[in-house]
Amino acid sequence: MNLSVKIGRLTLQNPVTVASGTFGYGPEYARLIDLNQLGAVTVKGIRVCPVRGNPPPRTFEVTSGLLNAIGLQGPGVDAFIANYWPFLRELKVPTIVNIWGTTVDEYAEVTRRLSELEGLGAIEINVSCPNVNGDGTAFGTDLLLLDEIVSACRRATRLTLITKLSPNVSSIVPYAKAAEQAGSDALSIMNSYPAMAIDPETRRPRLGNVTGGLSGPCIKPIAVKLVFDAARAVRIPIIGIGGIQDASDALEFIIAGATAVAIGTANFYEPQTALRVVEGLREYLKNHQIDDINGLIGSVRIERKNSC
Amino acid sequence: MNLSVKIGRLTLQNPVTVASGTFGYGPEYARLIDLNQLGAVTVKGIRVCPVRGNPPPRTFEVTSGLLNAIGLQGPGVDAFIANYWPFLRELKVPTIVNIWGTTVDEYAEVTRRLSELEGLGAIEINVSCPNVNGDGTAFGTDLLLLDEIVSACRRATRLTLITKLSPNVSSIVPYAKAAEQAGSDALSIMNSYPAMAIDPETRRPRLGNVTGGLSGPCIKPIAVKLVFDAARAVRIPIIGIGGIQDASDALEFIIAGATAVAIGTANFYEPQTALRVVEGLREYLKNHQIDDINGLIGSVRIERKNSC
Amino acid sequence: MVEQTATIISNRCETGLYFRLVLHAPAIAPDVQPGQFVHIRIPSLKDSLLRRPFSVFDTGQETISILYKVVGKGTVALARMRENEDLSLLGPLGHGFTIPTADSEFPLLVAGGYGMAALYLLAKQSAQKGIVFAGARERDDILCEAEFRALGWDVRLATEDGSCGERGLVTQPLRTELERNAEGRKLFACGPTPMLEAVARLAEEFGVAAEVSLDQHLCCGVGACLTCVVPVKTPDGWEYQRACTEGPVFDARNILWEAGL
Amino acid sequence: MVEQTATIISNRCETGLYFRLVLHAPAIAPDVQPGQFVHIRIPSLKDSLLRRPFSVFDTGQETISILYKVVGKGTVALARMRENEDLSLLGPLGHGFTIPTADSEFPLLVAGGYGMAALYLLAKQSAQKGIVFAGARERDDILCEAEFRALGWDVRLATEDGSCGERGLVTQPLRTELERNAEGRKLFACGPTPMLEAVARLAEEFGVAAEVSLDQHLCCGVGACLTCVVPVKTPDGWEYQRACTEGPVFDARNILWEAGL
Ligand SMILES: Cc1cc2nc3c(=O)[nH]c(=O)nc-3n(C[C@H](O)[C@H](O)[C@H](O)COP(=O)(O)OP(=O)(O)OC[C@H]3O[C@@H](n4cnc5c(N)ncnc54)[C@H](O)[C@@H]3O)c2cc1C
Ligand SMILES: Cc1cc2nc3c(=O)[nH]c(=O)nc-3n(C[C@H](O)[C@H](O)[C@H](O)COP(=O)(O)OP(=O)(O)OC[C@H]3O[C@@H](n4cnc5c(N)ncnc54)[C@H](O)[C@@H]3O)c2cc1C
Ligand SMILES: Cc1cc2nc3c(=O)[nH]c(=O)nc-3n(C[C@H](O)[C@H](O)[C@H](O)COP(=O)(O)O)c2cc1C
Ligand SMILES: Cc1cc2nc3c(=O)[nH]c(=O)nc-3n(C[C@H](O)[C@H](O)[C@H](O)COP(=O)(O)O)c2cc1C
Ligand code: FES
Ligand code: FES
Repeated sequence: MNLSVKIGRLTLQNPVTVASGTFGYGPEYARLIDLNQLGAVTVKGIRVCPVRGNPPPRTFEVTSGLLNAIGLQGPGVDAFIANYWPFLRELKVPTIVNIWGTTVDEYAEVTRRLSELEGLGAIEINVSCPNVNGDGTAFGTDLLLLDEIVSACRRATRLTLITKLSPNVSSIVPYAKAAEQAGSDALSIMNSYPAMAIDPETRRPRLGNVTGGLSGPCIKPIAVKLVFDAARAVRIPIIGIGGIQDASDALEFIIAGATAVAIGTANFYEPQTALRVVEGLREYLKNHQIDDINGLIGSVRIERKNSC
Repeated sequence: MNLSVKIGRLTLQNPVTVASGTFGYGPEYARLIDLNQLGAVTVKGIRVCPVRGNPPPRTFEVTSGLLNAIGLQGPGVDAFIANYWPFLRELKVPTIVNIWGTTVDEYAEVTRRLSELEGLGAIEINVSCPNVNGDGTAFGTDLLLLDEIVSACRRATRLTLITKLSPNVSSIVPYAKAAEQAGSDALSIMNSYPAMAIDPETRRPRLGNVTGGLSGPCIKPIAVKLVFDAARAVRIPIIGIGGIQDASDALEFIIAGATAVAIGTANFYEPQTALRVVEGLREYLKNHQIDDINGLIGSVRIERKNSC
Repeated sequence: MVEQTATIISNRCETGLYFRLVLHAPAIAPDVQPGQFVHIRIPSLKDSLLRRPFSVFDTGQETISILYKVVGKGTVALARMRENEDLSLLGPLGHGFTIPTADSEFPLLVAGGYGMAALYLLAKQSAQKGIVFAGARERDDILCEAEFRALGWDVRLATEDGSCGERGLVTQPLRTELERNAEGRKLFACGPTPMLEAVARLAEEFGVAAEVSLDQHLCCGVGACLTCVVPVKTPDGWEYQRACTEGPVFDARNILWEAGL
Repeated sequence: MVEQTATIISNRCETGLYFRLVLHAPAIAPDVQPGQFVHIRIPSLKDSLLRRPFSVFDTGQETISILYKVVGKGTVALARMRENEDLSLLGPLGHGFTIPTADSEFPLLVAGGYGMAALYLLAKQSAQKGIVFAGARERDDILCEAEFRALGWDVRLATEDGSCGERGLVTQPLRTELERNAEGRKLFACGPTPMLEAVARLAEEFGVAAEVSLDQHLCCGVGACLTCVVPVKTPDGWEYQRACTEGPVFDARNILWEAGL
């Protein structure tokens, strides 16, 4: 039975990674789960410089989901390399580093710096963070900026490049195509969705940053549709992300067209989720007598009934 | 204590109506709740001609939400007037009729026909239905089409016009402004969000129409943010819609900037929801010694901490 | 049709995966017609929002009972509930069966799975004691056979594994009976859709009337959402009608089976 | 730090809204340091996803106990759980208190609300028997006073309504004590943030060290999400540190209280 998949030039032993920002930089969960059984470890977004992040409260629990506005707190690329890369380099599975910036040059710069690391798995470009700017829009909702950023990163590295798209667009298709054309080797879909909650008693927003990103099981049906739409528009592989809690959720994404999946919010409440998903996928393949998970990708059966 | 609010020229005795498509045409719930205690009754989308709708399955239960692709089944405007208007006309509370079409002319035509009804409360233009077209996009995600449709309806009626916006845009602000400028008296925010679910066992989509709209508590934080964004961009009142289950949910919308709210999916599982929300609002005003609900609208307290 | 908070009087395993739930529901019980259902909110579900529909198996003066099979998260949660806990019910809902009178056709009931539960009240209120054909996978899935016999009905069983009654599908003994004598008889069926379709075909073949109760997925249960539609023939073609309102019981001849359910 | 499925040994109401939960958690119990916490998944919550953090009140060889107050949906659900039911725990988590040795400063413990629970293990393991100042709204909110006395500690109470001990805030008797004698003493505090800030100010005023356990809202509890941050002074300004990892116990002098918590 084959569970391994390819994302650009990267081979994953199984199609399950973790979503950036929900797994720290690797060591945080290392005592709770065996990282070497993941498809890859994806770390929190890194910028060229250290970032302090948003004032608390930074997360708020909503119905079947989580609102967050961390503000991309992080050590910056130098401290990342000094403090975390020695740990990540020793893993048997590849590391995917999520990156961001506030200008195109910053994106290119952090990409260049990371490309120097021998053995790094891939770079995931976060163009879709809804938290940094006041109104929540981002690079990822502007086709020209998206093209610029991906092209700049492409020029800066030969590593596998993954573009993590924003869900906050009328149709994901042009964005998926733009990233592909600009040289991205793969897509990650989706980031958290712009959202908000208010405390009626105090009339204050529940987050220090006023608005934030919605993640967790509540967004899964939105994410599955975006993956389905994008998969029919591009040839590059897609990492499906959004509310995955178990193998059945992961299978929805894979059948919709995802080559791999990432576990996000679920890590926070069930750290074993990613490994349980790997186990569940294995069982599903066995029960359905499927030899290779690649045969499942995008295999959704569409038979439009013509009853109208 | 005053609970009444104004939507265009329409006065509602309280700010709670029901969301189109979740309450039939009025009689369906009349034996379960006293319609005359609502702010208004909003009925399912009406087109010029009868519509058969999508092949089943048409709804599917997802985590804290509902997927639907009804396909706007309906009797058409003539049968609506013949079969339901006599019932609705006798209510003590206004009726809001939700309308749609497949061309600008159809929108104008159904508006004209409804304008002939004496005593009709308002017309709500559904530009955001994600189900009718194959890929789920709709009039509501194109600024020019939105302007054309609202303008055409405006020319066709002197009744209060409400434009129900699509959530499926990068920023709601230009759409809210376009509807306002084209003569809409109010906005409804939001419609269901394009989404999808797949059965991993059969690999078939869970809906006959493949994709559908996501509604229910899972989308509430998305809807609150859209209302918050729109309320700061336009002067016309907003009807907040999305996952409301209780007075606390309704208050989030009102404090974010909604003048009224509509109960949707919750009707299906708790038909008393709308009346309980009215009761809960009354209690909140009492407990907080607020005389007039209008004082709450948009009263969210934003104090950006400057800790970064 | 009312909404009622009903208290659980008992909730016990009957056979295999089937449970019998008895509820104190005085506002609903007196109005139930055979074939109607109640729509139940199971509070512990939380992130599963919708109510679940169950046929009313039997009624007392202030009580109703249902027979349900544990098949998914809602019925699993329901099976965990205990005496004195409350459930919210909407009911009675839907359009039920036509109750046989002394001079109407002789009733042949056809049940698959929980269908027995949906047909019991009909047998009880029928002016004629007819025959009930009950089919199931195996012996454990045959419900309330004794109760039908106690009413004085003739019960004919069929199981797919032959563990009880005739081996095979329930439509076999039904066909045998119709071949023997079809005239002046009428079918009333409840069970899986393929079974109902087979019953409809038999009815056509033998020229008898048939009422079938369709097991569609519901949402609101009261006719508002248009989830539960069934393609029904009309003078100029066909239209979608609501299983929760125009149904769940339809005249089998009117269903456009080929449109797919 | 491990994940462990722990079985409930008992879960009983202690006083007012406080419950005592005893769990069989052999993989966690031996490693707990005073001030550390466990992160508990309450299965019946379903549409509320996050774990809830609770200080470890006491440990046995294979057991841990916590004292919790019923304040919201999670603790309401927890209070409904019974013996032999299972909970998933992550723990022990966080950076706890420095345990007083025979020759370290004399410990003064300051507790508000559930703070008593967070400080008990510290009192138990301390090489010196010190004084514990416990504050609460009313008598019912004073926890485990007897247990501290049984350890041989001096317990001083303050309630806002005067129903027990001194009337007023717990910082009053603490100030009195520090005015009497501050030298060679150290504060250890757990309770609401305003209380901790007041304790930090007293520590500064009297020139004593203070360790405070901060009650921040958590998400992951293991340092991955950066939810629980606290502004901590650094040589060149300040930075956000994680209450779940660098804390919940911090040196009061290092907190940048004015940045807001
Ligand atoms: C009119 C009517 C009468 C019924 N009467 C009975 C009865 O007397 N006894 C009995 O055991 N069952 C009956 N059913 C079927 C029963 O409603 C389902 O078994 C039940 O809803 C399953 O819920 P679940 O949460 O356990 O399953 P899940 O599969 O977890 O449910 C998920 C969703 O699918 C729906 N669903 C699942 N299976 C069915 C089904 N077979 N029919 C309709 N909806 C389904 C659920 O309502 C829910 O919305 C009846 C169905 C209808 C439409
Ligand atoms: C390190 C630490 C140790 C704690 N130890 C104890 C203890 O020993 N005994 C005890 O009674 N309580 C303790 N608390 C507080 C306890 O975690 C909350 O009372 C509990 O999470 C409330 O959950 P709920 O679902 O009942 O409340 P809800 O208000 O419904 O919870 C909603 C969300 O807010 C969070 N939350 C609510 N109140 C608090 C709070 N005061 N602190 C942190 N998060 C909160 C919840 O975790 C949840 O994510 C501790 C908190 C922390 C951070
Ligand atoms: C607390 C938190 C922090 C996140 N940080 C990042 C980040 O740094 N970079 C990024 O691309 N996505 C970030 N995300 C988005 C997730 O990677 C993921 O796309 C999203 O949460 C949806 O997946 P889920 O529903 O499984 O959580 C973050 C999400 C959460 C909840
Ligand atoms: C079954 C169903 C049918 C709907 N039909 C319509 C419709 O005809 N016209 C319309 O504008 N919105 C329609 N909607 C959208 C709702 O009016 C509402 O905007 C949406 O469901 C979000 O609110 P909720 O989360 O409270 O349900 C429908 C929603 C559902 C669930
Ligand atoms: S279930 Fe809503 S119309 Fe039938
Ligand atoms: S709670 Fe996640 S880092 Fe502290």
